[in-house]
Amino acid sequence: MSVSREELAPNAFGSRLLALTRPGPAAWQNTVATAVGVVVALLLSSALIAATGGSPAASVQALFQGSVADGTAWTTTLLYTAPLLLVAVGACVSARSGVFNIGQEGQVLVGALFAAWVGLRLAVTGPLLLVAMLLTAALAAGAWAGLSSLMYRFRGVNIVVSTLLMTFVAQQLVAFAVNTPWLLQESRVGDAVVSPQSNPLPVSGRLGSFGEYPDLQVNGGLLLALVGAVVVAVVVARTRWGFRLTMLGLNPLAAKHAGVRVNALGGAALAISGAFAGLAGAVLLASPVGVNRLQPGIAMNIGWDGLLVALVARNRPLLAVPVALLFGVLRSGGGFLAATGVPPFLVDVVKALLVLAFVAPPVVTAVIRRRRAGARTARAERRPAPVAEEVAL
Amino acid sequence: MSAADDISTILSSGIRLTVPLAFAACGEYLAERAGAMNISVEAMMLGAAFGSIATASATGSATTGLLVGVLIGLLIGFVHGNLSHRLEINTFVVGLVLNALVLGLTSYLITVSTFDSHQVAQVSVPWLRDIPLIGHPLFVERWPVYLLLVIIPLTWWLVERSRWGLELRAVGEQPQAADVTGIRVNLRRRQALLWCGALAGLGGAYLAVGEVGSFNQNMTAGRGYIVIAAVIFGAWRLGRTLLGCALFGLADAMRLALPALGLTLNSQLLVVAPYLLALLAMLLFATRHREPRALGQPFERGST
Amino acid sequence: GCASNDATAPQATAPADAGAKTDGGTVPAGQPDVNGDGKVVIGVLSPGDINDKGYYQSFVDTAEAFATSKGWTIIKRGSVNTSEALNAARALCQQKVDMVALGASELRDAIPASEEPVCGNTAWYVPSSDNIQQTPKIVLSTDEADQSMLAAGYAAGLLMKDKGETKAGFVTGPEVDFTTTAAKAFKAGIRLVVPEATLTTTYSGDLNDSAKAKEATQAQISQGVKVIYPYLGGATDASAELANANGVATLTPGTDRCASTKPTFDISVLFSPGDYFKAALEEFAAAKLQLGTEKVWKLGVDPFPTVKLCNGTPEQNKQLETFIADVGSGKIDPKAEVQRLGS
Amino acid sequence: MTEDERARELTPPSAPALRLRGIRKSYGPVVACDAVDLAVHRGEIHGLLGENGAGKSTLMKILLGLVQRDAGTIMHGDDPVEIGSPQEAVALGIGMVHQHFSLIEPLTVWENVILGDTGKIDKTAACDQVREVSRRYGLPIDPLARVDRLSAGERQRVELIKCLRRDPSVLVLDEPTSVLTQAESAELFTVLRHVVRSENRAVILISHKLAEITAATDRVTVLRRGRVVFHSGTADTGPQELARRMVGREVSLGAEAAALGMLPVDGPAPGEPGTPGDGTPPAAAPALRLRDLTVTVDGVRVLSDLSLDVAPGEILGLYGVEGNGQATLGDLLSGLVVPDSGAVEISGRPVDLNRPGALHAAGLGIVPEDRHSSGVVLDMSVAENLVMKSLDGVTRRGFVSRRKMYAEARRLVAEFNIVTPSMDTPVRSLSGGNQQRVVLARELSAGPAVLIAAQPTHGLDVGAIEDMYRRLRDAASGGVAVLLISTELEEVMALASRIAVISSGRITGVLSTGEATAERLGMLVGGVAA
Ligand SMILES: Nc1ncnc2c1ncn2[C@@H]1O[C@H](COP(=O)(O)OP(=O)(O)OP(=O)(O)O)[C@@H](O)[C@H]1O
Ligand SMILES: Nc1ncnc2c1ncn2[C@@H]1O[C@H](COP(=O)(O)OP(=O)(O)OP(=O)(O)O)[C@@H](O)[C@H]1O
Ligand SMILES: [Mg+2]
Ligand SMILES: [Mg+2]
Repeated sequence: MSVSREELAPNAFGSRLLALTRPGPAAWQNTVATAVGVVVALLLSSALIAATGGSPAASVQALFQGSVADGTAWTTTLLYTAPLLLVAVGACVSARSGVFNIGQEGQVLVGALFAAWVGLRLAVTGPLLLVAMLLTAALAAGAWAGLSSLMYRFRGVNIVVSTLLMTFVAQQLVAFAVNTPWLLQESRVGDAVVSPQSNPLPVSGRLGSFGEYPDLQVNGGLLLALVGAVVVAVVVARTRWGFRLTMLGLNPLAAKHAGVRVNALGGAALAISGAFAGLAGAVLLASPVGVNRLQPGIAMNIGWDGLLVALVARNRPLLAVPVALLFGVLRSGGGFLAATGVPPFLVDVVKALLVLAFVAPPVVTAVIRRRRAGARTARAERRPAPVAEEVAL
Repeated sequence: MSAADDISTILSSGIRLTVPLAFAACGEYLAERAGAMNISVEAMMLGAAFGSIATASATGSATTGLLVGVLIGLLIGFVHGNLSHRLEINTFVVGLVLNALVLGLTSYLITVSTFDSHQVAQVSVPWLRDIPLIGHPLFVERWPVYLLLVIIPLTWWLVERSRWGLELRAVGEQPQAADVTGIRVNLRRRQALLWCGALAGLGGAYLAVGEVGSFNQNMTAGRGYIVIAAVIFGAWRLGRTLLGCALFGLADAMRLALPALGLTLNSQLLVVAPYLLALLAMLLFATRHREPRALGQPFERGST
Repeated sequence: GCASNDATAPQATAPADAGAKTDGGTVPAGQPDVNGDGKVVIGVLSPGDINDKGYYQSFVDTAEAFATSKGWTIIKRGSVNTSEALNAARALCQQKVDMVALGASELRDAIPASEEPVCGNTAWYVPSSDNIQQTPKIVLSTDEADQSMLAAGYAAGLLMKDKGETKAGFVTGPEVDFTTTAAKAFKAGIRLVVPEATLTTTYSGDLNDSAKAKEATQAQISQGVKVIYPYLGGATDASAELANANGVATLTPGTDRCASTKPTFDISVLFSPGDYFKAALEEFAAAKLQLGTEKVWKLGVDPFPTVKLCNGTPEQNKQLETFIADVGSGKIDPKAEVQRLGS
Repeated sequence: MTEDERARELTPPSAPALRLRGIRKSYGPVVACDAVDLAVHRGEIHGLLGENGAGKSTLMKILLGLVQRDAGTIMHGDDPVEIGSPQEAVALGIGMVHQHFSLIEPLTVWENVILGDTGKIDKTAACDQVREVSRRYGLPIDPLARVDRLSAGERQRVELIKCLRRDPSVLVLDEPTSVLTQAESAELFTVLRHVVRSENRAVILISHKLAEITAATDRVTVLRRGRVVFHSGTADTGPQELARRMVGREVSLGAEAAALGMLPVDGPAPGEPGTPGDGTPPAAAPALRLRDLTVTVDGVRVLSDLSLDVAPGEILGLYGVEGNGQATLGDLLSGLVVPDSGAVEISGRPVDLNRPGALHAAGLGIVPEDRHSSGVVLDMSVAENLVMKSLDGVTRRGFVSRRKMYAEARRLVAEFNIVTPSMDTPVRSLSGGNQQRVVLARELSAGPAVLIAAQPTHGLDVGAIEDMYRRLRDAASGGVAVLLISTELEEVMALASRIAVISSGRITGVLSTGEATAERLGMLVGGVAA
C-alpha cells in the first residue's frame, strides 16, 4: 500500500484546499479556452452591434452605467441577482442528483401565483404574511416540480420533457388566475378597465431591504438567496444527505445498492429545485421596490436565465453567486442600452454566447486532447512498422 | 352558411395551422429516432422564419426566401449537431441556449430593420378543389404545402426502409452496438439533425412566407415546443406524430373559428391543450417502451 | 381565514371631477430641459412591439419626429414587460431624461418611480384609461375607449347599412378587459345604425401571432362577415390583407392609415397615443406642460379621438360627422349607449 | 481428429491469410498492445490466450478498424492494408463476433444481420441469405424474429450468421462461450471446425480459459501485458506451459487452476471450507434462505420459484450460463429488484425487500456482478466508496466527519491491501483488481452474516483472482455464509462445497462438489434435472 497524502498532511481539509489552488493542466487549458470563448462571444456581439449601425463602445458604456456605475444601478442589479441566484441554487441541487430540471420558468410562476394568493387572500398581518407567502411559494413550486418526479416514478415520463411541458401549463395557469375575477384578477374600481393582473400586495407582504434608495439598497431577497447558496453548498458538500445526493448523481445504481432511496431522494432534489424557483417567484412578487402584482409576465425569463447561471457555474452553488451577479449586471445594464439605439435584445444574444463560452471549453479541450492523440495515430500509420523477426509458424 | 361550409372552413384553417408543425415534426421525429433529442427546433423555426422574410424582402422572391429559410434551419441543425454530437455538450443545454440566442438575435434584427411582406404563390388544383367539404381545404393552398406529400412519405421511407434509417434507428436504440458494427454514431446523429434543421426550417419559413407573409418578433410563439409535444404524443411513430400535429392544429382552428360560429371556449385551456395532451399521452400509454432507448444520451466510444 | 379579493383592492380614487384635475398642477422650472443639464432628452417606454406599424409604433414615431424637429434626443424602448416597467422607467431617469413617456396605460406600474429621487427632475406623461391615480408628478392623458369605439362601430354600421349587411367581426388578441370592452362599444356603435346587426368577436390569444389572427379572420370571412376590425398589434396587417383580398371592409386600430395601399383600410379610427402625446410635447416645448393635471380627450370636442371614412360617400361622411358632434355636445351619451346596445 | 486433419495442421499453407506486425496501441499511459506480431492461416483455429486486460480485444479492434493503431502493419495476403472502419475490414474478408454489445435488440434478426453493409436494403434477399447461412451451418434462426425475444444462445447464432454471411476469410470470435451452455459451446466449436476444415477459412478464437484453448484450437498465441510472449501449435504445448506463459510465472495447476479457467487437477485441500459435502445442506440453521422467489420482467419469468439455503461457514456455488437469471438474482439481493413473490430470510428473519437498504441492515453484503455500474461510484474517492454503505458510522448530527471517514478508509485500505495513491483518489483511476478490493473491503467491513459474490473475478488477472478466492474462503471460515454466483465452472468447483445449478430462472439441482462432474453439471445447466 502506498502512503496516502492525508497521512502526511494532518489537516486533510487544508490539503484539499491546496489541491484546488494547484491547477492541473486541464484546468489551465480550460481557463484559457474559457477566456478565448468569452472574448469571441464579446467580439461577435460587438460585430453585431457595429453591423447594425450601433457603437459597441457606447453599448459597453451603457451596460456599465446601468449596472454598476453607482448605488442606484447596483440596486437594480441586485434586484435581478436575487431571483436568478435562487433559481440557480435550486438547479444545482437537482443537477447534483443527476436530474435535469428545465422547468424553472414555470416553477417561478407557480411560486409567484401561490405567493400572490396567500398575500392577497390570507387574512394574516405583519411579518407573518411574508413568511407565509415565501413558504407557500416554495411548497407549491416544490410540489409542482415534484409532479414531474412522480410522473417519472410511476410512468417513466422523461423528466426533462415533463418539466419543459409543465412550464407551458404553468404559464396558462397564471394567465387563467389573473383573468378570472374570483381568483386573482384585480378588482374593478368603478367602471375602469381591469388588466390581467392581481391587486398589489399589501405592504406587509413585501420584502424588506437594507440601505436607502437611490443609494445602494440591498433587497431582502438577495440575503435569502445568499443564505440559500451557502446552506446548499454546505449541505451538499458536508452532510450525509449531500453525500447521498452526490452518490445518486454520479451513479444511481450504486446509490440504490448502498441503500439510498433513489426515487425519494431524486424526487426530493427535484422538489427542492422547484422550491427554490418558487421562492424566486415570491421574491419577484414581493420585491421591496417593484410592481408587487401577479402578472403573466412576472417571471421575466428569470427561470430560464437562472438555469443558465447554474450551467455556467457548473452546478456549484457558491460559484453561482458571481455568475448570477454577472447575469444581473447584463439585465440591468440592458435597460440602458436603449439610449445607444441598440435594441435591448442584444443582452439576450450576449447571454447566450457567454453561456456557450463557459460551457464549451472543458468539452472542447477534452476533444482536442482526444483529437491530438488521434492525429498522432494517423501520422504513425504512415510510418512503416519496425519489422519484427519473422514469426515462424 | 351550411354546416358543410363551416367544416370546410375549419378544415382549411386547421390544415394551414398544421402544416408548419407537420414539416418540423417530420424532422424532429427523425432526429429523435436517432436518439438526438433536440429542443432547438423552436430556434430552427424562428430563425428560418426570419431568414425567409429577410431574403424575400431583399430579393423580392418568396421562393428564394423559403430556400434560405431551409438553409438557416440547416445551419442551426449543423451548429446543434456539432456542439452536442461532436463536442458532446449536453443536448438540452445546447437547445436552450440556441433557442435563447435565436430569439434574441431575431428580435434584435427585426428592431433595426424593416421588411416588406411577401408570400409564395397559391396553387389551386382544378376539379379537385370542387370536391365538397375537403376540396377547398386540400386543393387550394400555397404551393409548399404540397411538399408535405413528398416529405412525409420520404421521411417514413428514410426511417423505416432505407439503410440510413436502419442505421439511425440502431443509433437511437443501442449506440454502442451500432458503433462496433461500424456505424458512425455521432455522424448519423449530426445528419439526423441536419434533416431536422432543414424541415424545421421549412416549417418556419412556410409560416413566414407561406402563411403570414411577414415576420414579427417571436412569431413562432412556441410552435417548436408543440412539435416536440407532438412527437411524444405520437409515441415516436410518424403517423401518430402527424396525427398529433393535426390534432393541435385543428384544436387551434376550432378555437379561432368557433366564435364565428357562435361558440366560445376557455382560451387558456385550449392554449395549454397540446402540452397537457402530450403529458397525458406519456402518462396513459407507457411510452417508455417505445421511446428510443438512447434518446437524449450522448455517445462516446468506449463508455457503456 | 380568507379575505375577499376586493378587500385588498387599492383604496383608490373616488374619481374626482375632471375640472378639478385640470385646474391644479405645476409647471416645472426650465421646461423643456427639466433637469437643467443643457439638453432635452425624452424617454419613451412602450409595452408593445414598436415596429408594429400601428398603435405602439405611432407613439414612438410621433415622439421621434417631434424630438428631431426640436433637436432633442429620444430614448425609445419597446416590448417592455409590464413586470419590468418600474425598472425600465428608473433606467430612463438614471440616464437623465427630461421626460418619461409611457406608451400605453399597461405600463402604469412604472408610475411609482416618478416619486423616487432618481426621477426627481423629470416630467411624466402617462396615457390613461380612467383608473390611474393622478399624482402631482404626472400628466395624464385620458381618452375613453367607449367613445372612439362607439364611433368606429357607427362608421362601420354606416358602411354595412348601405350594403345591406348585418354581420361584423372583431379580431383581437387576448381576452382581457380592454379588448372585451372595446368589442362591446364597437358592437353598440354598429347597432346604432343597424339595430339587428351581429358582431363576432374572436380572441386569437396573441396580438402579434399573425398566423392565428389570419385564421380567425378567415373563419369570420367564411361566415359572411363583411366588416372586420383587426384590433391587433403586430398581426394587424396580416389580418387586414386577408380581409382586403376577400373584399371585406377594415378599420384601423388607432392610426390614420387611409393612405395605406397594402393593406388598405376603409375606416381610420384615430385614438393613436402618438397624437395625444404630440399635444403634450408641444406644451412641453413651449414650457407650458402642467404636471399633476389630466387632459381628457373627448370625441367631437378635441381633434382626437376621431373616426373617419376613407372612401365615404358625402352622405355617410355627413352622418358620421353629425354623430361625432352629437357625442361631443353631450346629446349622445356613449356610456349609456354601450350599456344599452353593447351586450 | 482424423489423420488427414492432423496432417494439414502440421503443414500450414505457406502464406498466412493475415499477418500483424509490430502492432502498438496505448491508451494514455496504458500500453494495451506492444509490438504484437501475429499470423493466421487459412484452415486453422488460432487461439489468442491472455489474462483479462492483456490486450486481446484491443488487438482485434485494431484488426476490425474500430481502434486506430499507433504503429505497425497489417498484411492481408502479401499486401499491407489500412483498415479504417469495420466496413473496410469486411471488404477484406474479416468478420468479428464481439465480446459485448453488437446486436440492436429492438431490430429483427435480418436487420441486424445487414447492419453495417452498404447499398440498398433488400429484405427478401436478406432473409433468404439468413436462412441459407443458417441451414448451411446448422444454426436455426427465424430471420423475422426480434432480437430482444431471443435467448443468449440464439443471439450468438445471429452474431455468427451475421459474420458468416459476409463470407469472411478470417473470422474473429472474442470470448464467445461466456454466454453459452456447454452444449451450445460444443455446437459452436463444431460449426467453427466446419468453417475451418471444409471452407478453409481462418478463425481467431479469443479466450482467457485454458481449457477452451487447448480443446478447440490448432495454434495458440499468448499475450501478456500487451506483448506476444509465446506461440506454438496447440498440440505441441500443454496447459502447464500456457499457464506459465500467460501469467508470467510458474503456476500450479492445482490450487490456481480455476483462476486459469481449468478444472482443478486435485480438489481443495481437506479441512478447508470448500470440503466436498454430500449435497445436503449442513445441519446449522441457514444464514441465508431464499424462498420461492419469482420475478417477472416484461411478461417473462426471469426467476421462478427459486429456493436456496446457505449455511454459515459454507460457500454455495450458484452455477449456470449467463442470462439464466443470475443477474436478476444478484439485483434482487442488491435491493435493485423486488420479487413478485417469495421471501428472503437472513439469520432466520424475513427481510422487507421494499425497504431500501434493508438487506444491508439485515447483514447481507454483496460484491455485485458489474462493479462499475453498481459496485462503486467511479468519480468518488476511495475513502468515500469505502464508507458509502456505512455512512451512519462516520456521521455526526447529519454531518459526515472527514476524520472518521479517513480513519475507517485507512484501516480498510491496509487490511485489504488496496493499492491507491491516496484516499482522495477517484476509484476510476484504480486498477480493476483494486476496485474489486474496494468493494469487497466495504462489504466485509460491515461484518455481514451473508456475502453474495456475483462473478467476483470477472475482469481480474490471475493474481487478483487468487486473492479474491483466498478472501472468500477466509470469509467463509470466519462463519460467513457465502453465495458465489458464477458462470465459471472451474471457479465453483474450486471454491464451493455445494453447487446449485440455475437454468432458465429455476434451480435444476444441487450437488456436492464430490458428486459434481462436468457432465452432470452440464446436463443441469441445459435444464435437464439430474
Ligand atoms: N477505451 C479504452 N481507454 C483506455 N484504456 C483502455 C480502453 N480499452 C482498453 N483499455 C485498456 O487496455 C488494456 C487492454 O484491454 P483489452 O480490452 O484489449 O483486454 P482483453 O485482453 O480483451 O481483456 P478481457 O479478457 O477482459 O476482454 C486494459 O488495461 C484496458 O484497461
Ligand atoms: N478507464 C481508465 N481510466 C483511467 N485509468 C485507467 C482506466 N483503465 C485502466 N486504467 C489504468 O490502467 C492500469 C491498468 O488497468 P487494469 O484494469 O488492466 O489493471 P491491472 O494491471 O490488470 O491490475 P489488477 O491486477 O489490479 O486488475 C490501472 O492501474 C489504471 O490506473
Ligand atoms: Mg435635460
Ligand atoms: Mg476483451
